[in-house]
Amino acid sequence: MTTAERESAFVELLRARFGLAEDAEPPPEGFLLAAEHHFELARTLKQQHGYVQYVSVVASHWPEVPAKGKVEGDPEHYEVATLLRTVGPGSHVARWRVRIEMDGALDSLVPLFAGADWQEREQFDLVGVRFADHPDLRRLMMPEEWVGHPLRKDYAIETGHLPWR
Amino acid sequence: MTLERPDRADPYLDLDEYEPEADLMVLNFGPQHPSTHGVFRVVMYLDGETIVKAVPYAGYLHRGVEKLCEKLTYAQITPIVDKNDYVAPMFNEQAVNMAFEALTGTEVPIRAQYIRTIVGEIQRVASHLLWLGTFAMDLGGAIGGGTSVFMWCFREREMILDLFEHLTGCRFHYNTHTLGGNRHDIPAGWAEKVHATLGHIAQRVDEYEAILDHPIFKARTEGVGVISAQLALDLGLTGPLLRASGVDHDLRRDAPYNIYDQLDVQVMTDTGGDCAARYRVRVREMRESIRIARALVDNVPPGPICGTKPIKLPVQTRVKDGQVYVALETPRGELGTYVIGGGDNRNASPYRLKIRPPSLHALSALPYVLPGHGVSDAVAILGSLDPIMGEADR
Amino acid sequence: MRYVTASMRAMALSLRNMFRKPTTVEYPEEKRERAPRMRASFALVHNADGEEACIGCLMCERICPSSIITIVQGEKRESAVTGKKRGWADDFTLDLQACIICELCVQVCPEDAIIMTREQERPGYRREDLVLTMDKLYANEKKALAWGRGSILMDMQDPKRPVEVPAETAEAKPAAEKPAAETAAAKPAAEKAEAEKPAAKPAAEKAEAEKPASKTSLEKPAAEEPAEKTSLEKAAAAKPAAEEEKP
Amino acid sequence: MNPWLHAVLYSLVLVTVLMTCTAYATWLERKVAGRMQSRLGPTRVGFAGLLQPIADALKLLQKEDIVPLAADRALFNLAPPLTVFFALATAAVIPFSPGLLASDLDIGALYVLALSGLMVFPVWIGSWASNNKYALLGGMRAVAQGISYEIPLLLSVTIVILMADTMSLSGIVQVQADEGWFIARPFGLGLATFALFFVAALAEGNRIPFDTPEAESELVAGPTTEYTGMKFGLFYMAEYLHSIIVAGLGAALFLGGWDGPIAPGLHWMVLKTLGLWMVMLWARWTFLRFRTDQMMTLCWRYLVPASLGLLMAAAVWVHAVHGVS
Repeated sequence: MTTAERESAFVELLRARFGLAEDAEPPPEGFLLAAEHHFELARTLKQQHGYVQYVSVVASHWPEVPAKGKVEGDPEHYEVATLLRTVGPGSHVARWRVRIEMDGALDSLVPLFAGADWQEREQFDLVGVRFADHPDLRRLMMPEEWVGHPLRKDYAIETGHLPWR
Repeated sequence: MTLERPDRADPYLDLDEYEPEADLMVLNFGPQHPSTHGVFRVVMYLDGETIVKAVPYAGYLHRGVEKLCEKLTYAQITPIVDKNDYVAPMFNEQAVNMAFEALTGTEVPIRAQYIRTIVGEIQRVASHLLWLGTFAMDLGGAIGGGTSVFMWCFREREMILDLFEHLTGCRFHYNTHTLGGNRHDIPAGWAEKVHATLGHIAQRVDEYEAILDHPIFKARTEGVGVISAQLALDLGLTGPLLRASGVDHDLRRDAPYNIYDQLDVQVMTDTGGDCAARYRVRVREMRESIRIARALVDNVPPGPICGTKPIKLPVQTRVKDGQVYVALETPRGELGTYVIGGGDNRNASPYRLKIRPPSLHALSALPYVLPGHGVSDAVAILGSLDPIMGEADR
Repeated sequence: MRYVTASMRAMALSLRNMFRKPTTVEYPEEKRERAPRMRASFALVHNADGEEACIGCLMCERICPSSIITIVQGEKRESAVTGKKRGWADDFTLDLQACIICELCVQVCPEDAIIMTREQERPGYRREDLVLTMDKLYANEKKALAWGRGSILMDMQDPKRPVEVPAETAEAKPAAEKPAAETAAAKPAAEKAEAEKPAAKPAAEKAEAEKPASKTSLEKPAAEEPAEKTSLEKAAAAKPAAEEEKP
Repeated sequence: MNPWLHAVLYSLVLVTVLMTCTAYATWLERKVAGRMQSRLGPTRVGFAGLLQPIADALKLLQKEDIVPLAADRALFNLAPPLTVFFALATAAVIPFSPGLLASDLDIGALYVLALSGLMVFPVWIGSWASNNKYALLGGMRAVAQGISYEIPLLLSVTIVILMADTMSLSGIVQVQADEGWFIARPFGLGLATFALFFVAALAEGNRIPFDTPEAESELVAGPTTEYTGMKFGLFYMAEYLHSIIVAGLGAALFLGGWDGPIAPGLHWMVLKTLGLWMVMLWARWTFLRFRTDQMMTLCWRYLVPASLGLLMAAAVWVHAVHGVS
């Protein structure tokens, strides 16, 4: 299968089983799915569609957007993008995003992919998003006693620990 | 060591359960240690001299590059990420710039693509040479045959750095890739230099193989640190580590970028998944890279080397909202860049930039592989993973 | 037995390396030749009229990724030579301690005023030695200057650069154009630049002799066919180990 | 001359000469290793770096002498001089030319082996007293290695004793001068014994490829991890002394010692020692390192049976040639 065919198959799968709207065009940001589909989708992809290689997980922090006129406000939340890959010719990366509220937690992929351990730890460390059922959710990069999560948008470069200039 | 080695050890092993009356020695390996390839720490629980459990600690070289990239503009990010994988900087630059090009939809001129491919392949040779040297040093010590191989490898690598110096003016942190192409064109006579250097190195690689084809080397590497294909895939290991485990996967062929779709890249695989297999894969890759670079360097088509207006102002590049993931094959594996476009600073810098470091994935294999080996083997395994801490910790 | 033969071979190889030319150069007495594009430290230069070329436009200060350039903009006033009104920099400080040698400041300079030098001796005894003030920067002008400067880099990256111009001449052109900035301090480098000029002196005979040869061998495979994989063996046979003696 | 006076004077001379040799052995090693690695080696201090050993010694003397808080101070300080002492004591019976040796012991060979067996003690004392895990691991490896390789070393020397019918080192050399060198004994017997001796001696002296106790890529610096300044220097010196003396012993036992045409005996002895030492050095800068368990396997599974077999073969040969005495 070529990469393009895998892409369309992936979209089909999302539409059929994981609640993607039928007519949804692939947005430039990638597919946004509900959090409850997350683990099941990863499992299906790994076991049935050949997405056997764990690529990465990317969490991002989105601060509160206050409502302004017609623009609707948006509370503070996280977004977690997960990437899995098929190996061999025509390799394709399956990529989807999940929105997590500030007090929520995303299902950890460690039972499926051993490599998710460190990557999820890193995202927890730097961004602060929590992963449910992670066997060992500690900080990876920052010291254990560090306060705050550096990659959050409210953690400014200029404040806190001033570097040498 | 005769302890039975399972396919993958349990990284969450409860030591009290392992042996309640345990008389284990806790050996703090690193962060300052001759063979941790930078600052990396592994706490080893030793039963005699056999490792029972290994707990690695990363982050000693964490410099907050991803946070920094959120404040810098697109033009300024290139020289900053240069410092991540300080053994193969060409790939760092190229990775972020390919991601930005995907975000902005910039076409890269064909000449720039050729140059990127050539410098990438030459850089791959340099990186593998450095790996070979340091790996031999891990096995042979600072006073001994390992150092000889190390010095010889550096001697040859120096010639490659000379090539880059002629092309970009810097030996290490080049800043030669830019949004939409390259900043430096090939100077006159560079192709001859490339041929001479690579031909020379190809001969020397044979020499290293001859000197390392030694029973001691084999005894130290064969059957040591076996990573099964399944474990490698689960952990997200890429590059030579994955191919040494027998998985036929190379982004240059399977998800081509640049001009790799027109090239016939031979993917080097090996079975066994041990240190010896990783060594063989890397040496073969070196030869293959030499072949590709030498074939391309004579045929660089004329034309512009940059697809956009050259960077003049930091805020010149504006990016619309969007998220892309772009990956390329570095000497260490899949170096991915995930960019969420459009942040503060009037959309001139990314909202979030995540670098997928192949070295970090490689290091995460340690708790699965180390148990059952001795301290000597731990050094060999760590060396064979080829981690670059600047990249792993970012 | 395997041990014996393999050990013999390995020892023979290490012995062979003993009789190769050493790579090490005894540095302060003997220096390796640096490439013309080599970039190390910085210099501010005077323009063709003999005035300070920097107009204090702050472009370099803005582009610098590590924010190490500090410029105090001066009043616009007439130039003493041309009489035209132009900007001036009252003060210019460049802090080499945090410089990452990315060449972006050189690239964005509209007046080719800031140029990198090729001198390798950058260390100082105190931290202040690494802070390049305006005086030091102008004093550096006499040192061996690197090839890169704003106009050259911008031309090279121009997306509309004419296709006909063979890339090989791109370097020769600016080398010929620029005023002889190199002084006696940069002799080996000057020779190299000389070799690229059309009118070469006999002193650069050797470099000159190499050049036509390189030209032809460059053009030949390009003329044959643009395909990549074919000319492999041919290229391999071209120069087996010409650089055997090269350090 | 009074034998006591002779011993004292000769020892003084010998110690001075050996120390100087050691210093210049480091210079030679650095020079040769540098050239092997396409470097230059020391060039700065004096002509061709000839004063480098002195500069090194001065540097080491100036270094701060650090004793870790948790270390056993007395033992920690005792270990470095002890290593040098044992290494030097071995030199007493090496015959440099007829009559030129500190003491012509009847049991010279036994004395040498006994002292080199003692060499593991100061290493173990130092590593234990350091109270450092790396040092401890290195010390354990050193003891295991020293004791194991003592056996093939001893057996190979026994073969020589059997063939020479004397335990005095000068007697052994004299036998070789009369009957031909032991390395040239027929059926490859001599050569095999020499190879065995050489490998065991390399391992005994912790030289690459058997330097697992030090193993700086694994154990930082093994037993010497916590040592600084001149104490470290003493360990280093002892290692070099030991390697030179082992080379001298090999020359005396197998290569005919002072025996050689034209030039006086001393020249030949020095030349042979230097040659053997250079081979050790050459091997050092070529090979990678064994793992501890592989080294033990090599010793117990191959070298010990081989040496026992050789001993029997030698006994049969001696019996065939000389008959029962």
